[in-house]
Amino acid sequence: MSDVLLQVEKLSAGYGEAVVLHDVSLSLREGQTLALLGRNGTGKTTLMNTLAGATRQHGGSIRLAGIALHKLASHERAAAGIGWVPQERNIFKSLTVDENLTAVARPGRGGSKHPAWTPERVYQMFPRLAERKNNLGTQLSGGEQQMLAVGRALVLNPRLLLLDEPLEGLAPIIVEELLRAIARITREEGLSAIIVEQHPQAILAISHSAVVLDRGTVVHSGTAQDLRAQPELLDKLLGVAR
Amino acid sequence: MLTILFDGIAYGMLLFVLAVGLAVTMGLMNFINLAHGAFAMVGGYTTVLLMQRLQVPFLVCLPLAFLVSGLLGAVLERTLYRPMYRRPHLDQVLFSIGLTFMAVAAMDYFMGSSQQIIQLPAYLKGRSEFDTPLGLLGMGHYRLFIIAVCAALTVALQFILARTRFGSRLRAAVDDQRVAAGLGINVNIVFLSTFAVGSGLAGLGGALGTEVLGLDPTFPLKFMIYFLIVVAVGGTSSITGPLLAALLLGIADVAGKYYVPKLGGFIVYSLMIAILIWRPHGLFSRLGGKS
Amino acid sequence: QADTFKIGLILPMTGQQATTGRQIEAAARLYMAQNGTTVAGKKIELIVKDDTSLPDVTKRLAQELVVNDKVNVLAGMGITPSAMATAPIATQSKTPLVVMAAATSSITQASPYIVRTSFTLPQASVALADWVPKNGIKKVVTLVSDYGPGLDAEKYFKERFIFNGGEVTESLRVPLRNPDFAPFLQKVRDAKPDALFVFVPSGAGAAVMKQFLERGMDKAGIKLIGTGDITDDDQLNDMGDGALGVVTSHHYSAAHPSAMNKAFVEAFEKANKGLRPNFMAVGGYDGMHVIYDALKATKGQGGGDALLAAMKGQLFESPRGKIFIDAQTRDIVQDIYLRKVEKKNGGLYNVEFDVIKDVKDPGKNK
Amino acid sequence: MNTAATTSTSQPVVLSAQGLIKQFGGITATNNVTLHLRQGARHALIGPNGAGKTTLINLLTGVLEPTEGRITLDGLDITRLAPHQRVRRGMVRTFQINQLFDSFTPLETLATVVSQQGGLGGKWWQALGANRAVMERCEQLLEQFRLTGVMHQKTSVLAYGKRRLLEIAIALACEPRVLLLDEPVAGVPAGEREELLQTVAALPADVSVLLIEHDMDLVFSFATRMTVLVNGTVLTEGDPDEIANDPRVKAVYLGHGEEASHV
Amino acid sequence: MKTATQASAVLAGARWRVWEPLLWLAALAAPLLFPSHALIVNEVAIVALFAVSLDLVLGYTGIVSLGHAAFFGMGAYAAGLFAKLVMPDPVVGLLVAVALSTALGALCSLTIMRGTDLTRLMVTLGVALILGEIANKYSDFTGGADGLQGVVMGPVLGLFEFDLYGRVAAWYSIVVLMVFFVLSRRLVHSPFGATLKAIRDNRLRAMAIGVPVLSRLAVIYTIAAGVAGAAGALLAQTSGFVSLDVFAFDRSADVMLILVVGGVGWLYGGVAGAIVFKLMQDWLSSITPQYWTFWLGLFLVVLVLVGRERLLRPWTWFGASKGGKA
Ligand SMILES: Nc1ncnc2c1ncn2[C@@H]1O[C@H](COP(=O)(O)OP(=O)(O)OP(=O)(O)O)[C@@H](O)[C@H]1O
Ligand SMILES: Nc1ncnc2c1ncn2[C@@H]1O[C@H](COP(=O)(O)OP(=O)(O)OP(=O)(O)O)[C@@H](O)[C@H]1O
Ligand SMILES: [Mg+2]
Ligand SMILES: [Mg+2]
Repeated sequence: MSDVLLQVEKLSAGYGEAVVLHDVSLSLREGQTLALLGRNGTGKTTLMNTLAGATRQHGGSIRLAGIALHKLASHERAAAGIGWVPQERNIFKSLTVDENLTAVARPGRGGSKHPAWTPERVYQMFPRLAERKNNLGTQLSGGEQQMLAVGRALVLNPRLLLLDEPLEGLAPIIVEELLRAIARITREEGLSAIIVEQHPQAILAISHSAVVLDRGTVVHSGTAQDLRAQPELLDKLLGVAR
Repeated sequence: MLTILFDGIAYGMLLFVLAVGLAVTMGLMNFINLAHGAFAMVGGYTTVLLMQRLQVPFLVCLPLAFLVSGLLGAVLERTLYRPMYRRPHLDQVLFSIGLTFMAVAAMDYFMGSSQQIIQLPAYLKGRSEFDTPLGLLGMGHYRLFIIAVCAALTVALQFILARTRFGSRLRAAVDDQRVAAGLGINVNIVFLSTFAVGSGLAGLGGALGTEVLGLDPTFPLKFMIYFLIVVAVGGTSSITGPLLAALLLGIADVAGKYYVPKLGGFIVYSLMIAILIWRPHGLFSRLGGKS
Repeated sequence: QADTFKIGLILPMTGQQATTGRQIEAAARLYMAQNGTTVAGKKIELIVKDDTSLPDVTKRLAQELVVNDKVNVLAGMGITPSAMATAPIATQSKTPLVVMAAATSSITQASPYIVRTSFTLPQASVALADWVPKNGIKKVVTLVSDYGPGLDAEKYFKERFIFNGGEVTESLRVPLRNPDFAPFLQKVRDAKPDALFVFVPSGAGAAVMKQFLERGMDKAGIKLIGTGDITDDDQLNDMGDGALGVVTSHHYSAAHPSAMNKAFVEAFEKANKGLRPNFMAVGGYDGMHVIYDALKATKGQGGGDALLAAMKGQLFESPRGKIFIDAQTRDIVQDIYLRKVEKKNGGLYNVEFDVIKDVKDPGKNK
Repeated sequence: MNTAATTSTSQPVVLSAQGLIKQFGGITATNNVTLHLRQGARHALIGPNGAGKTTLINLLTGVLEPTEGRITLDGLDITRLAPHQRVRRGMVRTFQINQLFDSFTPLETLATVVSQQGGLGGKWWQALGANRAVMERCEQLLEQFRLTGVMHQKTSVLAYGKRRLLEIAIALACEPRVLLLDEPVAGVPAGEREELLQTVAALPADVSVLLIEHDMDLVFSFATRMTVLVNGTVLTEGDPDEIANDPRVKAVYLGHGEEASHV
Repeated sequence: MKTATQASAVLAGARWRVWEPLLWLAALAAPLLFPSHALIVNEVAIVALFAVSLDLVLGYTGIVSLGHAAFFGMGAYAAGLFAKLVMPDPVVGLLVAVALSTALGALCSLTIMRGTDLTRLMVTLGVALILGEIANKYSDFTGGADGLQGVVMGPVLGLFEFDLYGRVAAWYSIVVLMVFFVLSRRLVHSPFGATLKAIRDNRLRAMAIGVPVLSRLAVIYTIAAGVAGAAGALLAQTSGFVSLDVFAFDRSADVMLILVVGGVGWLYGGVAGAIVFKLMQDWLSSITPQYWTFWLGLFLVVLVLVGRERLLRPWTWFGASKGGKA
């Protein structure tokens, strides 16, 4: 039933002259979640940024539902269906919470059975943000910024969510809720997601597949269940302690 | 004295039209463009040339002045200004002052250093007087015209910035270009159009101001202080701030010179300092934001 | 080296006073073109410097011209402070300094080596103060720029006008850099005098004129009078018909009806893309004349003192009429004309209709 | 890991907030908070996002001025004291978001801090590096935080982890008696978190520490006392066991506990 | 132990490099080597001192000031009036001028405590303009718009008379520049100076390590005012003349340009900027007295576009320009 949504082939990218990613390939089906794991500095963020068009791409291809994403400028990728939550959140600091959402919002895509994501829907999901609607970006607590970053990606009504450490700085109970919400959105609304996390167990539980990066290359790729069932393998891939 | 109030308002509004473009580039784009006056000068000279050489009617010259300056702004934005956005403010100052110097000398070379004078059409020249309960109100038609243009502009700008998403998209792009682009905002277009409109407004201001303020190649340097005052006092985060600041300064300047002519420039500067010490972020800045 | 004669011409060539510099430089070059560059066996060399109207720069340039270029004569001086700052250099180095523009009365007292070929504001304003009461104007408000020349104009006009039985109801001073004259003019309007006497630096004159008209002051029966700065020949044409009928007093008009002036204006316009010479130009032109004559008189032999001596007392025909360098004050003595703006050959001109002969600088009588 | 002296209620109160209220426009970020930090405490402050934890620290350190309430340090009222004067009295903090001197190297940064701390900050006639004691202290700090290798690099180009370490090193260089840590390990790789907190735990026993953190593994291994803040008010205070089992805390903050230790 | 000594060696940026004394010797020799250019040397030295003063507040502390001419002008008028009314000795006059402008700086430092860059820019500008107006109004005392005349200076130290060639003037200014430069140099390399830079980089953090931010700002602003006053005094004394333009906006703006051209946050930046800017201005305006501003403007634009460092290293112009953007 579900088609391949994202097809990444032999992707290499980096910053300036430095190449960080080498020949990365992966694919993701519609309505599924991919856990992107790896030690520190292995290129997870770089991969996410590359999908969003914020790095310098040296080779390879990215296709989203048949569209050659790698040929599009950064701002055109959002229209093509990418919703990005950058690692440092990057809330627009001179906009209010509401403006942060409305400035980037896009109408939902036609044909979807589910209600489109609007600022109102985001406020329902994070009531905290509704209370802080008129605060400027800088006047939010760390966790509130994280919620806003997620909400801001959702109102783009993307087909693919890129979540870069979305749980950092969130209270445990919100972490739980957010994970549940992501699982629900992908399951019910056919959204796909790539999630980067420091705590693999938390996201493997809600993911379908998993990719592990090391030094900019894919060193493991399989189903999330398999990986979750093999703690020793996980340890080996991710090294230290976990 | 109503006439004085009227003159002050007209003068303030003229300052506003001249400075509002700067409020846009400086406040919204966070770019210190001291060459703003140069665009105003281009607008002024466009009008002078069109009227003197081609006998174009004044009212037609105004939009043309806007277009010429705006176009020039767009071209310069693409070619020179763009790499400057990410530079430190001091580099921006140096760069834009350099451009101003060049513009001043170039204008001098092509147009000569003397004051340019335009002849307004007859219907803008006169003056109407009314007897009101509060005394005689004399309104110069041209000043009335300035007020009308300025009011229309304010409404239009306010609409664009508040009612459309353009304002917030622009600020988003300024805050973080990379992420704004990643979230679907076409940063280049946003900057280009903003800069062009800012320059165009300067050009319009220059065209309107030629009659009242005079026009010679030193215009950009002579009036730089006034632009800065309006923007600093008004704050840079809205359109109404600079408008009110310009009105306040215009009225204070005119009334001060009328009632206490001996104090000359004191009034404006002291008022400015007092306001800035009292409200360091400008009179009407957005609340909060400690920086 | 020995057979060149150097003239160091320091002028504001950029900035707000740039027109002054341009007119004078053009006039000086015209004079040289007309009269040859070799005088008394010496080749004349003109060194032009831009002081951007900063007196300390003027002074440094003068000093450099004297010690490095070994100029024989210093000349130029766009504004009063520049002349004042340079005066000690002239004295110290015994170099004659020919002031071609700056018009505050006291300048010639700052150094015994200063000779002036422009004019002084007291000259122009006193002449006007003599004419005005005879023509039905009894109540006057004065409006001047708040700096040396302006204060001179105000003082001497007022004194003489009151002496002649007139009444000055108010004296307004506007800041030198003043973009909008509205409040001052409104004050004048409310005072309802017979006439408004104005002195502002040329350039600002047009603005005053326009706002004067815009305010309907002519219709309210107020006449505009002033020194010639407000109807500067340089800009008169652009001021439009509103300027018609304005009466001013000055020492020079491009429309001065003399053969010499016609030739001067024609040659000047030809050499400068149609630019009309104004009173600054004539100051530069005559300044060169004074220098040339002094050089001839000393046969190219004398130093600064000899040149100075030869400058004193010169009497010659200038485009403005006969002029005379008073040997005692080293200041210019000249005819002051009363002029009215009129249309002539399709352009606006200050047409002279009365003259007061041989006006000495009244500032020196004290 | 509870090597630090266990603080009992018998220890004197060093820092206390009494009835602190902070309003931003219509929002009450801190609502009548009373909190006592005892000498040698290892005290954790937890609570949902936007509960007002950071705001509380900003109030205590003087970055923000309270709308109402009193703050005392060693019994002295410091409510209106300027931030730098509180630092002089030994109250030091770290920031949730790094606040560093970007044009300095780590060495310069620490030398500046140590000199200022040593009362040399107003001296203008001797060079920054001239004081021997200062330099030795810097060297010691650099080694302790493993920054020796990058001590001559400009701070702005350091990797995030190093910047975070420097942030904490600065606080320790101030020789705190009271240390306020705002999510010190945020952004630090999971494996290095504990190590970092150990440096803090190893501070002299009479130094009091207030820690804000969302990583419950760390909080429970570090704290001997905890305060829970919700919507700007104190929900409860107690020792870790009490807090962990408090149903109200579970409901508003900890959740179902699975996440509290997702190892 | 070893790292400590090594580290202190690095931090002793205060130590004089070999080229520095040579540079100053060259400066002192300049009036002799180029006797015909002593006057411009004098002017460069004065402007350099002014720029060094601005660097203390702008470069080292991050206070944007567009009104630095206030103190320059104060020093100039103080020195001018002192020579005219009290005594003609230059050194005493210089000290008096420094004292008065320092006092003015202390007073004005109250206005710069609050606000953003833009507001500070305007407040400082306003102060300078108001002082200019005051000097204009009290024209009986200051000579008003005609300038202060009759300033006759005595010989420096009772020995060296100011000459027409400007040699004594140049030496006098260079020596004063040197004295203030050395003092400023000490200051910026000291712990005090480090806390200033800390404030510039991150005010919040500076407070959080115990730096009394406001008093530091006030102190350095006051010191800088004194140094600017010294520069103004030099101008008044070596030119024997003061006019209102010492307070003008253009003067504040020029010194800012000069400093930025040379590079902020580096004391030699002010000196280098003064040399480059003044010589270039002098050279260009002697070639084309009418249009030199165009070329100067072009220079500034190119300087910024190409970059200060790269402009000085032409060999990097080609090749490396690719891979710039990320
Ligand atoms: N802007 C940049 N310029 C140059 N190199 C960079 C930049 N950002 C990251 N790198 C380098 O790229 C490599 C990969 O970094 P990346 O941020 O993608 O890692 P990560 O897996 O996301 O790590 P983390 O878990 O810490 O977030 C690192 O070696 C890093 O130093
Ligand atoms: N300057 C401000 N203006 C208005 N509201 C503010 C301001 N600063 C903070 N707030 C609000 O006050 C509340 C408390 O914020 P605070 O940063 O203290 O939360 P926190 O407990 O630290 O949360 P987190 O765990 O997410 O960091 C938040 O809801 C925030 O939106
Ligand atoms: Mg990452
Ligand atoms: Mg927080």
